[in-house]
Amino acid sequence: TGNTPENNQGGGTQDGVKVANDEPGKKVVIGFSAPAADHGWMAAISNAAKAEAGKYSDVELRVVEGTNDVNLQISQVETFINDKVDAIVLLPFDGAALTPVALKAMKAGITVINVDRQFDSPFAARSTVLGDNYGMGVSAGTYVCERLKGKAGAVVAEIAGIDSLPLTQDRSKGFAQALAGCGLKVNNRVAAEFTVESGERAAANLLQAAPRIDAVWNHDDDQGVGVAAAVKNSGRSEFFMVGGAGSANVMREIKADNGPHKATVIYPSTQGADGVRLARLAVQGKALGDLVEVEVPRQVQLYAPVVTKDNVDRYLPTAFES
Amino acid sequence: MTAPAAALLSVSGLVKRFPGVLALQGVDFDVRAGEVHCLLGQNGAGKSTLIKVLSGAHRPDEGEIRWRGEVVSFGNPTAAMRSGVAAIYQELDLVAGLSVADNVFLGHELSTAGFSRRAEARRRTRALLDRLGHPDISPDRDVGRLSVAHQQVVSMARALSLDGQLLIMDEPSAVLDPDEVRVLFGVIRELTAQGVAVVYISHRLAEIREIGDRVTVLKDGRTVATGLPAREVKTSELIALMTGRVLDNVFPDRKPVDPAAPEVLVVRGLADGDRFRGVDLTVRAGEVVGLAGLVGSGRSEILETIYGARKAAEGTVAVDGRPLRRGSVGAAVRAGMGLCPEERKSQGLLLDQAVYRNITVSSLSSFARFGFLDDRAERARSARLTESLDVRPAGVERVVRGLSGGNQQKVVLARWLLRECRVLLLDEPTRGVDVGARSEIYELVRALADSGVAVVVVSSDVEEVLGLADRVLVVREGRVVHDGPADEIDESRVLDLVMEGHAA
Amino acid sequence: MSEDTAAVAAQQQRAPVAKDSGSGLSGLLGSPAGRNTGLVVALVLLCVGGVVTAGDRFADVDNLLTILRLAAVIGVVSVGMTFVITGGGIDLSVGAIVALASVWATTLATQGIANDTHWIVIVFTALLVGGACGLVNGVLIAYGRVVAFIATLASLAAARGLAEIISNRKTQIVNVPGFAAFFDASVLGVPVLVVIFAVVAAVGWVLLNRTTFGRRTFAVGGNPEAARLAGIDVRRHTVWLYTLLGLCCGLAAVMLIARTTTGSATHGGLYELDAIAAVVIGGTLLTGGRGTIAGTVFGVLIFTTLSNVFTLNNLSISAQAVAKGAIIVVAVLLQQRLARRSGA
Amino acid sequence: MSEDTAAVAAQQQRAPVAKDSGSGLSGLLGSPAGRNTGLVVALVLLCVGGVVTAGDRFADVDNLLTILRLAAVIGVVSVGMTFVITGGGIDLSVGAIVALASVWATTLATQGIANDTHWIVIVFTALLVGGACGLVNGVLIAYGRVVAFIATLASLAAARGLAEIISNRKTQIVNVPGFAAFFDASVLGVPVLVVIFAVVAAVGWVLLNRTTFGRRTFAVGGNPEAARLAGIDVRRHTVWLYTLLGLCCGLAAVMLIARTTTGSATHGGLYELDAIAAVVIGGTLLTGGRGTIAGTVFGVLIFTTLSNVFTLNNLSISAQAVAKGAIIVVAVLLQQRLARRSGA
Ligand SMILES: Nc1ncnc2c1ncn2[C@@H]1O[C@H](COP(=O)(O)OP(=O)(O)OP(=O)(O)O)[C@@H](O)[C@H]1O
Ligand SMILES: Nc1ncnc2c1ncn2[C@@H]1O[C@H](COP(=O)(O)OP(=O)(O)OP(=O)(O)O)[C@@H](O)[C@H]1O
Ligand SMILES: [Mg+2]
Ligand SMILES: [Mg+2]
Repeated sequence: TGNTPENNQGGGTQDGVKVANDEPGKKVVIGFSAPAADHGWMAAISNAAKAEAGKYSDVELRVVEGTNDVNLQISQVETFINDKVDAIVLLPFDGAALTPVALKAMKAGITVINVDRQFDSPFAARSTVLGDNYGMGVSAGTYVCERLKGKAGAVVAEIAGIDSLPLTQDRSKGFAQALAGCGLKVNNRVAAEFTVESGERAAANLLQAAPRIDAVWNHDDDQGVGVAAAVKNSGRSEFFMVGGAGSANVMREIKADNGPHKATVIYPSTQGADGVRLARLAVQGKALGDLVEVEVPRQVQLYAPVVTKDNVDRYLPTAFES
Repeated sequence: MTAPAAALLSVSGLVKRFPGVLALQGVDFDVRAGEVHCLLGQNGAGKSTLIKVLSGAHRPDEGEIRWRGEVVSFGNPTAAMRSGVAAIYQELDLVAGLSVADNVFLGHELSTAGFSRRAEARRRTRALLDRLGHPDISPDRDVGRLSVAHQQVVSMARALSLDGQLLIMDEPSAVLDPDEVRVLFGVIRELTAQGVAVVYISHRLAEIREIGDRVTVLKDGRTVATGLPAREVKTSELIALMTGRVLDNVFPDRKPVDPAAPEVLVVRGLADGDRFRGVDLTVRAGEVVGLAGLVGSGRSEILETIYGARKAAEGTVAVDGRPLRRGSVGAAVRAGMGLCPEERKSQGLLLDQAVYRNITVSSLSSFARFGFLDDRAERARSARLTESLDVRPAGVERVVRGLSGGNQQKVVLARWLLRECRVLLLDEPTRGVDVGARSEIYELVRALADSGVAVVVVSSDVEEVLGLADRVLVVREGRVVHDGPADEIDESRVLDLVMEGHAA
Repeated sequence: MSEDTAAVAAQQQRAPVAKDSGSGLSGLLGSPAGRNTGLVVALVLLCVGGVVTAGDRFADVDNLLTILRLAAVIGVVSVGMTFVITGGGIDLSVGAIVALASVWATTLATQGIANDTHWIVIVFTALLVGGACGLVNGVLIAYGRVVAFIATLASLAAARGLAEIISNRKTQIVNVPGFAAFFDASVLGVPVLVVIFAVVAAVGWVLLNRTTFGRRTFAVGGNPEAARLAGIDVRRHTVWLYTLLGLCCGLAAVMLIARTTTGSATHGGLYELDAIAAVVIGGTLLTGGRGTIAGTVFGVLIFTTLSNVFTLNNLSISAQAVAKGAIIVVAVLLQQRLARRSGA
Repeated sequence: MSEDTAAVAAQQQRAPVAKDSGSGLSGLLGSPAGRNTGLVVALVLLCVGGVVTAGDRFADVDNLLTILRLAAVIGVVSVGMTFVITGGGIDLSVGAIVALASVWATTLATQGIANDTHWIVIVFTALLVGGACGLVNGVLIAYGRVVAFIATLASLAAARGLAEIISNRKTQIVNVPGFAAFFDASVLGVPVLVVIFAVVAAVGWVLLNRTTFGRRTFAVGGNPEAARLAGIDVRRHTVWLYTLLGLCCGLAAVMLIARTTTGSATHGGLYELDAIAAVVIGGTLLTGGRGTIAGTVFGVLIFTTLSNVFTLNNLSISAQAVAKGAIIVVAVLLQQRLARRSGA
């Protein structure tokens, strides 16, 4: 897509290519399925997708109930296939598990756009939009290294998200590797469940486990609200926090610079919206603006930048409200 | 002591329908203050249903209830209690898990601003239990851990605590021993002297003669006679009214046991390490052995241990010479034993299942081929049995819960008849069973014995033990204190043995 | 039954008395005036709703097959759950067992053996793991005397944890030739998964209603003390019930592996609630002693049809949840009213 | 009770018989040789484990307060749940009710009113919403005769859906001055949340063991027919029980709002399982008729201490799950053996 699509409300009209792309074309029916919206980021994913679809008169978006049951999600995709939709934007609960049905959809001639959690077959999707989980960890780790520069024996803590998800492991891996680069390691690690409440619970325990901490990376700004509450409750302030995903309220906190949050690493909640756009373009046979290539690319990996006080203004407008 | 007072309660044209059953179809009778009015009737005649209607637990479909001359409708038990009607139900409706005192005052708790006055409740319970001759029951005990007899006492204490004008007792004596019945009668006399009316239900005619003033007989949900003088009316007449036939001999004739008959059940030195010890018992084929004793003497435990339902600490049980594995009901059943337990509802029956399923549950494999059941054969065999036992209402598809107590007992018996046991253990087999059915059961037991089955009967009814058994064992405090032929001992001797060391 | 007694019965989680007996073929199909009327009506109403709102998209054969395929996995678990609940127990660990079995059956090692021999190894592994878990549950409950709720809650935690450890929290992809091909096929147009579900339901029905095992299950659930005194080995039977359910979970794991080509520690999430809900809405007593396989199948179909209709209609996700709650209550009320009229 | 009867009893989800009556103060504290011995031992063992593995970090006052704070929210729900389960019911919707109450009490509108008047408005709103949900559950179950499991499963779906609609699936942050200040404070060094939990537990204990309401709850759960014959309005009592639990959920929502400074539709996830587990492990019979508040409090403490010890030891979540399963089983077995020895 264009540079930052969500900046230009109404589909964007700044440059020629985009205008051409935004011209209404053939009607596109897009099915959208994602895991249960049991946390803010995931809710933001479908909200953004819906909002995006609403901007195009030639897009009909069918959003089905979010679910964490792969069996049900498969059947939702099957329904889309039965309905002969033009494209399916699929954020699978488990990429590998949804691969067979995505293949089936592709075979049925439906354009599948894979979002966030990758299929294990290259033929299962026309195009893939990915966040960069590993990169997120690296960015966070690098930032922590920079800030703790030269501090020997610094204690780093990590509050992960749902531990059984591959994305959590990718994030942790990136974080650990980046820390290793500057001689640090994760001293204490707990996992929450992407919810405010679980964040609070995990953090309360963590703060007891580690009497002194220098830096905390919290994978998810949703649970971060709870983490912040626990921190406040403990009265501790010797450490700084790095967030994850990039919610608006954490960015506001970074901007105000009065809480533990000094930075957050973005994991775009607009992936679903990008998926919808890509699906539309792919079905209508259009190309991606700003690229010379005449087809939509196979894969788009979104960047995981670190948001600090210095650059927060740039990211705040696209941040999701958790 | 018939007090010719005006009717306290009068009932006319009472009708109560259950799905598929007309339980009451026109009941009329009246109760006067200060009298003991007895209700008689066969199992399933509708006595308990009548009680439940009177106490507000069931709503009548038709008919009129007058209380002190005014037409009333007790919509719920509370309304009846408020008017002064208290009932002891046949089903012992106590709450296991709650203490004795809590049960006594359930629904009319002693409280101040919602807070229980526990000390007071305990004190008053204590007094009530003492009055009923049971200082041994602690008000703090969990009711679920009391014996059935003691539970019955608690039920009575509960009814007394209501201070009613009319006290209804549905077979209170069924689980009591003679001593306790005497105490109960003392209490009843005390109450009637104060002008309280008592409706008394029992299948024991002797009791009715002793305590009753007037008698009403129910048959098939209808009053067939009312206001009969309890003392004068002839037994044969009562039985004829109830059953519609004449019954002259309750106990069947005994056939002398063949002394050479094989010893089918041999028990040696049985002890459970707690309630009884050193029990020796031999039952020959064709022999009926009766166990007499006070409630709580441990007879049920002995039976259950023989059956493997409790684990023996010492001793052996052998059937046909082969010793049984300890603590295994399965082994006992395979060896040909059967048990009709004391509490048929909680121990004997699958209450929400069909009659035939209750009957065939112990003989399933004989109806099965490769594990597949022949449903039709099950029903047919069960139907034949229920017919011969005269289970009413008929119909093997009926859910057991809806049967009257006596008929439920027959269903349990049918289970073991079907299985054709070698050894049959009967714990209080006629509790709550009417005279007619009782003599049928006696005949059945006799016939079984004559066909070579070894039978052990536990009963608190000494007359029954003596009338039915070939040999009588007397159990006292977990020990067998007497073992001899039934015709060499009489009722008073048994009672002496039973009570020895007891405040008789 | 009087008004009040009925209330008390409901309070005790006893649905109005329905006959267990004389079910015959009608029991399987739900006789028109029988105990399943309410369920059938609810299902029909749902389908009418589907046709009205989604027209041909709902009434399409492909869509119906989609519903059935969705129902198949949870359906197999629910049939097993019917036995356990009828027998007076409960099992919260089914989802976790499905996960563990799916993971164990798809480890590199298992797949290696399967590749060297035959894909059936995967099936056996899953069944073995499922059965073993069920056995452990059963033994804990029957011989260890741990309350079923707690024992299976513990298994739930342990099995999921174990699944995560074995899979190292990665999704394991199946690459065994033949396996996918077999399960993706159709028999006379009916997908194999659906055929498996149908077979399991039929076998379950026969087992529950036509065999000594089934009859003992009713007895054990209805009054365990009476069953014991009637000579049934209640404890051993209980172990069998849980083992049977474990096997069903193993089979469900195989089906899920086939459907997703993966084994994962996240498989089977919340299956316990779904299965128990389907069983109970089908008319099986949560307190044991009464159970119906046909009802369970209807229960499963109602839930899956519901989510299919929702999917077709593009309803807001939250509104769906509210609607689902309302529909469950209406279905149960309907079922009770009709059962009372016909049964009483 | 004989060995075998005990087994059957356990099979029927009856924990070993223990006296309910005459417990006195010892009932609250768990008399040394009483029914809570097993739980106390399990908790002590856990604490010993904590001290051995984490030393001062565990035995620290701050850490103990952390454990208690963590226990407080689910503890309040569990106390309410004890009543419902003792009364023969079950409630799966508690987590959803907590979510709905938390959301409703933190909408912009509610916060606006609270800002204009007093923060207590938030508390009242949450209690009102919780109580109303409980009332609906109770009426559905008692008068609508819907099986509790199904009725509350439906409420679960509906309440969560409603919470999502109201909150638009966003986390609602609380900005009412005074509210946070009040709940963050401490009384003599004890955090207010812990004080609330203690008060709720104490009031619950008195209510269950010292009042007519409590006696009737045992009766309604233990033998509803007997309760009815004794003149207790079983249906009305049932409604009260669920309403009480709803109020507890409302209070838990307030505590959660205070703790997280937010209201959210994701609050209270899986509280139903946690609360039921704590109640049952505490010794309350799932079939009703026997319940203990002290046991429930121990149950809650065991679970929270467990996860605290795990976290202090930096255990992986998967290993935690496996260990948790094992520990639950051991705790229950221990509890049973000890209860049998002292009680029987
Ligand atoms: N709840 C019920 N549902 C259906 N039928 C019932 C119910 N209660 C009683 N009946 C039927 O009503 C009739 C009268 O039963 P009831 O219990 O009143 O007899 P009874 O005279 O007390 O007998 P018993 O001497 O055996 O106690 C019986 O046919 C019984 O099957
Ligand atoms: N499990 C138990 N624990 C403690 N006391 C018990 C237990 N079971 C029975 N009892 C006591 O034993 C006595 C009654 O036992 P039980 O009824 O089995 O005796 P029984 O001789 O069979 O009498 P019955 O004639 O009533 O059958 C009561 O005092 C009761 O409190
Ligand atoms: Mg009767
Ligand atoms: Mg006895």
